[in-house]
Amino acid sequence: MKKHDILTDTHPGEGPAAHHAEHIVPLPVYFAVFAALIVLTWVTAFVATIDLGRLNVFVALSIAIFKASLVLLFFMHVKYGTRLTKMIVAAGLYWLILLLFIVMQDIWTRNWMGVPGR
Amino acid sequence: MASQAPVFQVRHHFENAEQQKDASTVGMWLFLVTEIMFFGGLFLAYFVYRQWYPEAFASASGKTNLLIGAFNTTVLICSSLTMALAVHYAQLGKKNLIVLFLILTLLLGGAFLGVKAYEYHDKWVHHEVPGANFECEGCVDPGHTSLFFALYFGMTGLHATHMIVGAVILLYLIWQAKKGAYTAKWFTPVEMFGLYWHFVDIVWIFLFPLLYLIDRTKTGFGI
Amino acid sequence: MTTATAAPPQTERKTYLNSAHGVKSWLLTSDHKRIAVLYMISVLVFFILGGLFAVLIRLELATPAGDLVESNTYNKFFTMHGVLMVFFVLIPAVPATLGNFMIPMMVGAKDLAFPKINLLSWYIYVVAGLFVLTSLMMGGVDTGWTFYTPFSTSYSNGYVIVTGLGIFISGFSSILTGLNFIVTIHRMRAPGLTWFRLPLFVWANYATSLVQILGTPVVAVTLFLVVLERGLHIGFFDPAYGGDPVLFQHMFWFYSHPAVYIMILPPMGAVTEIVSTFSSKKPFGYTFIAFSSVAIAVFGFIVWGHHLFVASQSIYAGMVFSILSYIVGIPSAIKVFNWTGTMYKASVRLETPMLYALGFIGLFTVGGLTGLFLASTGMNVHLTDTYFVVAHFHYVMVGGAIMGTTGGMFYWWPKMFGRMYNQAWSKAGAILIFFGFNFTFFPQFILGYMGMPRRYHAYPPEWALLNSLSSAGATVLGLGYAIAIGCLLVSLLKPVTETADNPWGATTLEWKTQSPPTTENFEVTPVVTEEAYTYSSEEVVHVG
Amino acid sequence: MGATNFQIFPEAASTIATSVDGLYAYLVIVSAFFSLLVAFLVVFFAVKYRKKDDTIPKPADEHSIGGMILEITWSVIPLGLSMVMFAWGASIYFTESRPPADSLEIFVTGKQWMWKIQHNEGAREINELHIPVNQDIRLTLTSEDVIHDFFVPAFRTKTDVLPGKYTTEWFRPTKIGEYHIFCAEYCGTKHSGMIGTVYVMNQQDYNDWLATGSGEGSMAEQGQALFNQLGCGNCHASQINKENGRCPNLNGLFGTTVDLKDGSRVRADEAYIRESILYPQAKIVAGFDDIMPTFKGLLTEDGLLKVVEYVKSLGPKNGTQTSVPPAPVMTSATEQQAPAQARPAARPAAPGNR
Repeated sequence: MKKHDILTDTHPGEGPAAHHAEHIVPLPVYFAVFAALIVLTWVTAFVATIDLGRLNVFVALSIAIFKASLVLLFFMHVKYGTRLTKMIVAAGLYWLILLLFIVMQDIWTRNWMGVPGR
Repeated sequence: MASQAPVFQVRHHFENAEQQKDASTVGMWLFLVTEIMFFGGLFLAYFVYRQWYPEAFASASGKTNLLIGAFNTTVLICSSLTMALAVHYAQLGKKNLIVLFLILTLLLGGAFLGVKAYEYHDKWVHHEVPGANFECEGCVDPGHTSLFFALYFGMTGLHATHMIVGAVILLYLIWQAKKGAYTAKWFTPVEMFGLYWHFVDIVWIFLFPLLYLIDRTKTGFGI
Repeated sequence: MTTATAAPPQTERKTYLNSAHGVKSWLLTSDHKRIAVLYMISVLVFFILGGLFAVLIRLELATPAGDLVESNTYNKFFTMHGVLMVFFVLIPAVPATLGNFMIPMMVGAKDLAFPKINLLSWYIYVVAGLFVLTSLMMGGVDTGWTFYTPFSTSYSNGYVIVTGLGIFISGFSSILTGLNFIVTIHRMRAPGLTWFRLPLFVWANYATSLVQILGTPVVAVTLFLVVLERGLHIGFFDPAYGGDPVLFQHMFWFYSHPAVYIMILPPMGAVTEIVSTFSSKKPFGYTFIAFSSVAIAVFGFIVWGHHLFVASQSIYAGMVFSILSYIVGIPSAIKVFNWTGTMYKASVRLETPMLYALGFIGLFTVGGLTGLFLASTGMNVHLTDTYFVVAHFHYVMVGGAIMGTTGGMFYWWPKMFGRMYNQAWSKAGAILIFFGFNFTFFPQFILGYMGMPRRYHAYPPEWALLNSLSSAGATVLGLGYAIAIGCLLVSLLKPVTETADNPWGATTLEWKTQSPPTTENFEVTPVVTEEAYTYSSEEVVHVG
Repeated sequence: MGATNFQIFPEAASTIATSVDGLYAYLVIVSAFFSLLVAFLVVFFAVKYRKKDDTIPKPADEHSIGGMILEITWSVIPLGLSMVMFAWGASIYFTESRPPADSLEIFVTGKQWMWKIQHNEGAREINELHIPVNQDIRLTLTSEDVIHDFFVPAFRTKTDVLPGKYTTEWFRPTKIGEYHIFCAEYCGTKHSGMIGTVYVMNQQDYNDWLATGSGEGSMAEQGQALFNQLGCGNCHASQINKENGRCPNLNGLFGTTVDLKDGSRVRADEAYIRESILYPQAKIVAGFDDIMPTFKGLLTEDGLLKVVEYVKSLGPKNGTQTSVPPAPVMTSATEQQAPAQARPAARPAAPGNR
């Protein structure tokens, strides 16, 4: 197996070369994240039983987004990942929002002309 | 030249172990992006119909059991922790702990699926499965509640399918880990599977509020 | 350009073709080149099958009355034609065959990042194809390739579930190919091969892969919902439960419009290579062509609603989608002008691949410009669902994508198999295809503006002349394809070392090794020090 | 329409057709110019710069000022030309989506594989549409099964006909004659047989034709008959007023804005009436209970149209059969902002129409 030693050249334009030694997340971080996730789960469940009007949806989704971010950043190591990893995650979320938002802008504006089907 | 670990060799088309691992990570993340879009279609349908039929969705959501839902969410988060720990000990190359935490992950995943099966059974008994015998007793705007349950089963079903696939892969990983296949030098499968498992967890983190928590002010915790 | 050199000629050179023998060595291979060949064979089979349905369609439409087959049968013909050509021919046509073969070589790698996944993707493709063929054997499906609900879920009398599952499965093959390409292009480039030294074919396939991994899952889940709705009577899109058929159309076209770019971008990449090589000149506006590929992929995702202008989406949404559709037209225009600009003051050789490439430029231009008609909301209301649309997308898909694919095949054929085809015959084939194509599809623009709707089994007699002209043109077109395919296949009978390693004097990395390549592609990983297109006079070899 | 009558351009028989043809001419000229330009350049370069010797052409410097100017030129000119296409097309599209206020209303129901057409005055026909020349015609369309599309090439307009909702199409015929109707959205086995003929007649002929109608009375009258037959009048009868009635008063309802129980508001249009008949619990009027049973399955799409037409005839101008002028941007979708501010706890209103 041939090998050359200028691996950095293999990934030009990728920023710092992928020489990252495995980043080991300290155990307390995992447990802190875990505790936060559990607490938030029950918080969101209890909040849902209180009538906050429109805020209910907002709170539920905010907590969900926060929890998901915790998992993403710490359990899935995105925080310690390469720039490419972060870009891929961002692209995935961006396209999801694209799909949801562009369809919803049709849904929200249906019937604007005051004529059925328009 | 890559390290000559007994069970691990860099595949012929890679320059070295680092490039190989890097490729796996990028590939796995790309796969997860496709998974996001895969679930995205269902989320889209959910948002459209909830926008149109808020009353039907609220009252149909009241038919789910909040206590069970929150409990199951907790179970899944626990399994995510054990998975993270399995990866952690893989990084440290501690074979027995890898095996232990993978088994714990499998058990917790199994528990989640068991609870889910119970919930499905409950829905079946109450004729809350869309189809010919569907009825939503005491629901507001019952004509549109079928959509909620169609999405409920579609989304949780797809999620559960991912869990089942995950469980099968876990069995394989446990078997391999017992043989000592994963070392501090090479544990890519464990790490990649970890990403998958956490992703499935994230999906549930969104499914829980969307399906169980639409309007609990009237129904509260009890059902 | 690189340090890699071709192996010295021997009587029996070691190549990927003779490195191992037997069926098993092919079916269990993880060599991207062999997998590309497997894909080539299977895509060709589906192309011939899909073409057969096209022949039947044109035969039926040669006369106004629906007298050849029953309407139900006709509906199955155009459905099978669409399903096979879209999902089993056009989508994998270039990425899975030429892309699979060339991308690793162009980036100086020994293989794709995940060779086994590459093989898996071929098996998934075959299984998906078997599903569709099964539905064909059982009696076919009559929904059209678009599977619009509620027709597909409640009213169709065809085998929607089997076909839908087939397409669902084929999606994963496409996703895995795209995933493999992106990882390979990001992580496997040879030392010194910066992004802007990459051949433009690589850029085009990279952009395609983005569409594949981001769009395909959505159509997969959409078709899965259709299957569930049909099989289990769970209403997802059914108006009887308050569902929205237009939501299905949104979800379907979220993939299926960008899918058009999956089909056209890689042939565009191939055409860029061909035009550059046969002009012996660096493509004019390299960076513009490169970024236009990515721009098409990205903007292509936000224009799908132009399929829904009369489908009762909101007027506001219609206008947004219309203006976005015009924006995505600009990068395509940039490409056309840059190809033309490349030929300016060049040294043009009109070899067979170049004929295809020039044909591509002409036909794609017409296809693209007629797209402007359809992006205009007021115009679209009249033209949508008519033969104008049929003509438009055949200009893009057949005149564009298939023309570019065939050109690519003729261009890389000596690379892949080390054989040169008959020049006179292959040129005759190219010319026949060009003229046959125009005879077939140009009349359909006129028919469309006259109002002839798509998917009609019978039509009013005043359209008979244009339709029979179209059917006659299809005969010429079919003959052209037969000659082209025949040329390539016949060349395989020749001895393997018949041609030079680099008969065209091309400069990109894949031509720097022997033709056909060895299993490892490169003896030594090349170190790249130059841009992809640096022509020097000694490399040009004349073709006999 | 003789069998040998070979045409390459369709007849233009409506006001919209003329404007669409104008846009078409522009598009054809622009496309022809660029197609020929590219074709000419490709052929010209291929001939002029045909390889003569082994010299290698100098690569163009794309980063030079000239190269950059070229790239910008051939991006900006097409962009400018296409923005004209967008604006021109959008203005036609906008016109097509707003039927004039005093249009003649006709109701179309698509069904595999025929068009059922009902005139306000009661005349009914299948696969034929008789209309007077030089009058705005407004079609309200729905489907009993799959998606169809009502397409009249001579009028250059079409619209999808969907199950479960109403869509609208309008045109003003300008030429007396017979024109094709096609179903343009694939709808199954006999899709190509789902065709018909529009007869554009002068006003007198049209009146004569109407007089030979079904004799069952006007749409609204037939709707009233259904209304009574189904027992709707027991509760919704107009003499019972809101205070002591259990059901909302329908008099003068159509076109007004209704306050719903959940605090949101909705415009009483065709879609709302339709939904309230089929899914009575989806939108409960403020001050009432959800006691109304569903009439899903009890009414055909034709019948539903008649009942809707009857409710329409009750208001807002009581007793007269006029169509409601398309109110400028008065929709449930926009209105949900206003009550939401007043009542923060309110749920967003579902759009009245899907």
